[in-house]
Amino acid sequence: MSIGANEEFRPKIVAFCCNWCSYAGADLAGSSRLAYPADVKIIRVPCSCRVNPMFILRAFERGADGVILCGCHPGDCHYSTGNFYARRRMTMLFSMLDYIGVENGRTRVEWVSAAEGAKFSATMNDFVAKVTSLGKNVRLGDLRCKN
Amino acid sequence: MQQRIGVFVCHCGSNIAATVDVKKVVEMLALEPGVVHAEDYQYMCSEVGQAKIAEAIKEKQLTGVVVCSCSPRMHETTFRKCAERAGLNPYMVEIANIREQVSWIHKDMEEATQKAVILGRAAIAKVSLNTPLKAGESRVTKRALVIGGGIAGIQTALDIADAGYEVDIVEKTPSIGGRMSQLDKTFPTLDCSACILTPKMVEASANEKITLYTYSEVEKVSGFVGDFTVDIRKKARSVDMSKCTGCGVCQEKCPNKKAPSEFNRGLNTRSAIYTPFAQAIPNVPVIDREHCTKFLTGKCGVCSKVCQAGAIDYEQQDEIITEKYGAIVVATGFDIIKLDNYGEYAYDQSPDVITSLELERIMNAAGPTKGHLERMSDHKAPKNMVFIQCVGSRCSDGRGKSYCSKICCMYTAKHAMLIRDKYPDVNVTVFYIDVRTPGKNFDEFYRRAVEDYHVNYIKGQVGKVTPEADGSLTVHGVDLIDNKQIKMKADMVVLAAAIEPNPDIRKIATMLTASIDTNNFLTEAHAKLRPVESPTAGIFLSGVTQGPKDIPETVSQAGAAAVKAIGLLAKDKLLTNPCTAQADIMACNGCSTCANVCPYGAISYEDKEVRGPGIREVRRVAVVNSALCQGCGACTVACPSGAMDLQGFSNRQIIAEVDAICR
Amino acid sequence: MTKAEMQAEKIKEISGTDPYKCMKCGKCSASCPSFDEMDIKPHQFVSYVLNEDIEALANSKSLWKCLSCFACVERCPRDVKPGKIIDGARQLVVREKGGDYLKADEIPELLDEELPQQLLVSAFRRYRR
Amino acid sequence: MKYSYYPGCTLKNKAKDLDAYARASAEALGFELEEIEDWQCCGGVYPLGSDEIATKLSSVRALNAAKEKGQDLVTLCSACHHVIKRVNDDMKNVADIQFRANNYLKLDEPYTGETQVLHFLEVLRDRVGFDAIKEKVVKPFTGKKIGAYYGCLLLRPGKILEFDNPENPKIMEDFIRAIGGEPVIYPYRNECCGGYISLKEKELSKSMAGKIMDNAASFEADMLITACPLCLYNLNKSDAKTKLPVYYFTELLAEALGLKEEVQA
Repeated sequence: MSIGANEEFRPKIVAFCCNWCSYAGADLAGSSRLAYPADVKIIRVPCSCRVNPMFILRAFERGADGVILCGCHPGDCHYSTGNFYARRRMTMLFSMLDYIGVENGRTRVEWVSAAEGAKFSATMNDFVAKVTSLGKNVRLGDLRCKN
Repeated sequence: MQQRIGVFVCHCGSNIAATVDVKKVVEMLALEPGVVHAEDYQYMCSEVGQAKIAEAIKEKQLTGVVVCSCSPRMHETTFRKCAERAGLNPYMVEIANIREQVSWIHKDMEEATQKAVILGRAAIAKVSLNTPLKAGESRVTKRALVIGGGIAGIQTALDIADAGYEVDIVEKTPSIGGRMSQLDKTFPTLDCSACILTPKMVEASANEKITLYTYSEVEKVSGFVGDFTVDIRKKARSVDMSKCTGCGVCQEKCPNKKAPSEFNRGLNTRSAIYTPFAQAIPNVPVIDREHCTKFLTGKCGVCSKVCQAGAIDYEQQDEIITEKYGAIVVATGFDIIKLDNYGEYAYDQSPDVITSLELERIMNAAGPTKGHLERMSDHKAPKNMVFIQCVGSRCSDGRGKSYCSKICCMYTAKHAMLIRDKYPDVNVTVFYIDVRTPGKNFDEFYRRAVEDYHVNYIKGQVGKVTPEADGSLTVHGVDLIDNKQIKMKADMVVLAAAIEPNPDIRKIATMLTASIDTNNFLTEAHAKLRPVESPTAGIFLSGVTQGPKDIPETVSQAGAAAVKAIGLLAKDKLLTNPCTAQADIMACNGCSTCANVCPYGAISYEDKEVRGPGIREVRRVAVVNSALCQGCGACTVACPSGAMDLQGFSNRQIIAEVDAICR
Repeated sequence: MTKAEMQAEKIKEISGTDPYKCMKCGKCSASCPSFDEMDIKPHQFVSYVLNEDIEALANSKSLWKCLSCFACVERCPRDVKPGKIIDGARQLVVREKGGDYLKADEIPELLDEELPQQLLVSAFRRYRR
Repeated sequence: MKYSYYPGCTLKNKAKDLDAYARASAEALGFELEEIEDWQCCGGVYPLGSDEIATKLSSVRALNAAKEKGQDLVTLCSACHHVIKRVNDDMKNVADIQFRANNYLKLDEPYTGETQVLHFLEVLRDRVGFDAIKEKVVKPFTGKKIGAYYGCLLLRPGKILEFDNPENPKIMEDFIRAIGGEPVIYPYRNECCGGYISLKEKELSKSMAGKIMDNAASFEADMLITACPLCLYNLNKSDAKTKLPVYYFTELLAEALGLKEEVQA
């Protein structure tokens, strides 16, 4: 698939949000009417540590242009330590992804608490802008999906 | 088995329908594989809406339900219960959040509708892979812990005890009583604070259901709702509580009286062995080891010599008490901010610039000046007093707090009125930005200060306070209504410093895994509908720990928190979250990686017979104790062989959601 | 966009401040050492920009009485920084042709023996394009 | 220890002594001020307009010169310090200014705020240490009541200048103690002297400086010290009821260190 010259590029973005902080932060962004682009689609997980690197690879493979993982602030994890695991795992994964050509700008970990609706919205706006500037992700596409 | 899925799209009045083409969503989702029923309705959560879901489950023999509506944090339970009543396993329901994540943040109808469809597809993909789950049960320890012994904690404990449950109060300082014990009078009725608080303190101490741990701190919390285990550190008092008679001779005779009095906000000093105030409960002193000569130099021991009861114990050690609780109430209260960032008000440069809390102590008969209004520099009576409002409140510049501290307008009116009443020759001026008086009889109270007591209210913030060579202060302010700059002489300046949550709350919130906001106030489970509960089950919020509030509000919230805790303690069993981890013993090789990351110690290993194609052996494999597992999923990612999976958020389900979104 | 609207936008842009953040507490005016010399007071700058009454602001004496001492900037609890707003208005004026507040030929009579170079340089920067 | 040094226009003319005393004191205290070659005037006031680039370039050149030498940049005049420190902050934190300034200057390596800008007083406090100065004092100002006059430019905006507590500073008081004097703390020490307004509004700045001097006098100061030639000028022109002598702080430093005659000669 190619993007026509006149067609505006809209990225596909998957956001994994932990149930306790970030998903609640997204809800607060919603009830406070703090807009962010519709390109972001949220998947609810119990904790940021539930996110298997495999899920992120899968998303890129299926055509996602950016993946963001949001969890509780360090020290505030509902399960005490989950976000620390997530942080370490993602540091490794993102550097591997960068190595194979999925730029660091397409991946992000962000801590958003349940009270930070404004931060959630600002983060998503910023992330979408960043991914949009990077354009379509072509590195990890599943060849079997191509025509 | 092929799933038979029903899709229900809610209009939420116009909340969703105004931005999302609901009919189109129904039409599109009906085409998804496995969907056998799709409809929309005005309010899915209403009785009629729920009846529609129940009817469809029965008529179409649905095996899964997707509701496209508001956030699952709002109505997931509602729809699950509805499904259960209709005979469907409640965990076969998934929610697509098309309100908070779609209609409320997007404006373009086409775009919003498209996103709603995609979120619906993801929910359908997930529900197709759901399996029926059954909640387990856990026991409830019928005892509550209250952290903090101020008016909030005392009231909560009294109410819980009144319902017949055991309750422990953990208080960091040597006495219960909190901030309220430092206040002189209370608004808007001008009751003496001690007169209404002391009886409650005595009641708490006398109540046989209540155990007080003063001079103690919560050190460690483990477990979960209904079954918390808490370590409490009882700091060494150096006084044997069982022997002390509270006679007070030790305090009188203590030769070291140079320690700043915390209770009097450092305006005077106290002895090294002390009770914070005369009505302290328990009436047992504490040796402040940082100021005690015996501890500093080894020489002294006067208190031990004069104590007839033989209660002084210099060798006493901290003690750790471990106790089990079903519910925990946080009532850690507040302090006022440090004023280091507000050098323009000269708080550090003149002893006659004081905070409102210091003024409370000065006005109090048991305070450093025995209740005489006087300047701290020369002990002269002031003629002109200036009050400055919003010092550090409503500041979004990073120097102070962005919120309104809520109580300052009223206590300043109280101070102004009391001063004008007792010292009619003192001129009182209040510089304010807004006077905020929502509350019963509050505005009337403020107006009395102006109309009956002739307090001079000037609209405009003060820029600077300058201490003059003659010992007076000059207040550089502005009158915005007269559009004039004002330079006013004052003998005393009182700052309404912003309040902030007790700084210990960060540590406590982390131990409790309770969410906290950027201002260090604890977050409610729902800002409007569940204001006294933390999102973490079994944790309740009482008083200023949740947000600024005055005494009546604190007391009512304390009661509400108590009722919520009682509701929990009254249950014999709790249903546990069935979304727990499970090991596939075919894939597990017993490597122990999962147990290492589990924060709950829920994973153990057993030798089990494993039978499969070509396999028949006894092997060490992981076993999850579903009563302990809280379903975080850390183990599922750590497992190198992919044996661990989380029910309700399985690998296949999340991948199906990813696929649906990226389709 | 009308001229006033454009100018108001320009002031916001040059000053880099957001007048909507103002809560009208007056701390700027309480802090301003030039308050009595000003016809439009520091706490009013915000309203003039929001009401797009730029003409009045540009003709105000206040433009030339502000000392850029940053007392209002330092103390503003809302990060509105009235001192930057008034400088934005001043820039708007001096950048227009003929907007110089200090003419070259009036300088000699302003000088004296001790006057530091720094003073001339600073005044040039603030008063002229 | 060598520092890059930015004297500024006034220190080459009307305030030569501010500069000369500083250099001599620096040498005695074991550090050297290496004047940046071909420095250009900082402009005297920080260009507040966020869209101004050209007026910031001279500061960037000085900052970059220090960077190339791998030295911290020391300033003495309050105005130069204020301008250069704030431009450095822009170059570090404001992407747009960073981009446009570098675009214009076409340096070998883009400048992004690497240089540390220190006021001479900060060097005395943080690098030399006031205790070390105290040891080298041979002619202490014993019994002298000295008022520090800070003015605006060194202190504000506090978040960027990070010089001292902008509302209740103490660095100059500590300096006064180091040279054996008795600091007089008076509340107007961070009020504005009138600044550049004294060119066209002489009466206004006279009265503002007058209030400052009278305030210091009411606290029984014998003299005032300052770091800024313009403050010194305005204070000397003030309409104060009690005229106090005003000195550059470096003059007192040199005198305390026993270097004054040497410098004057």
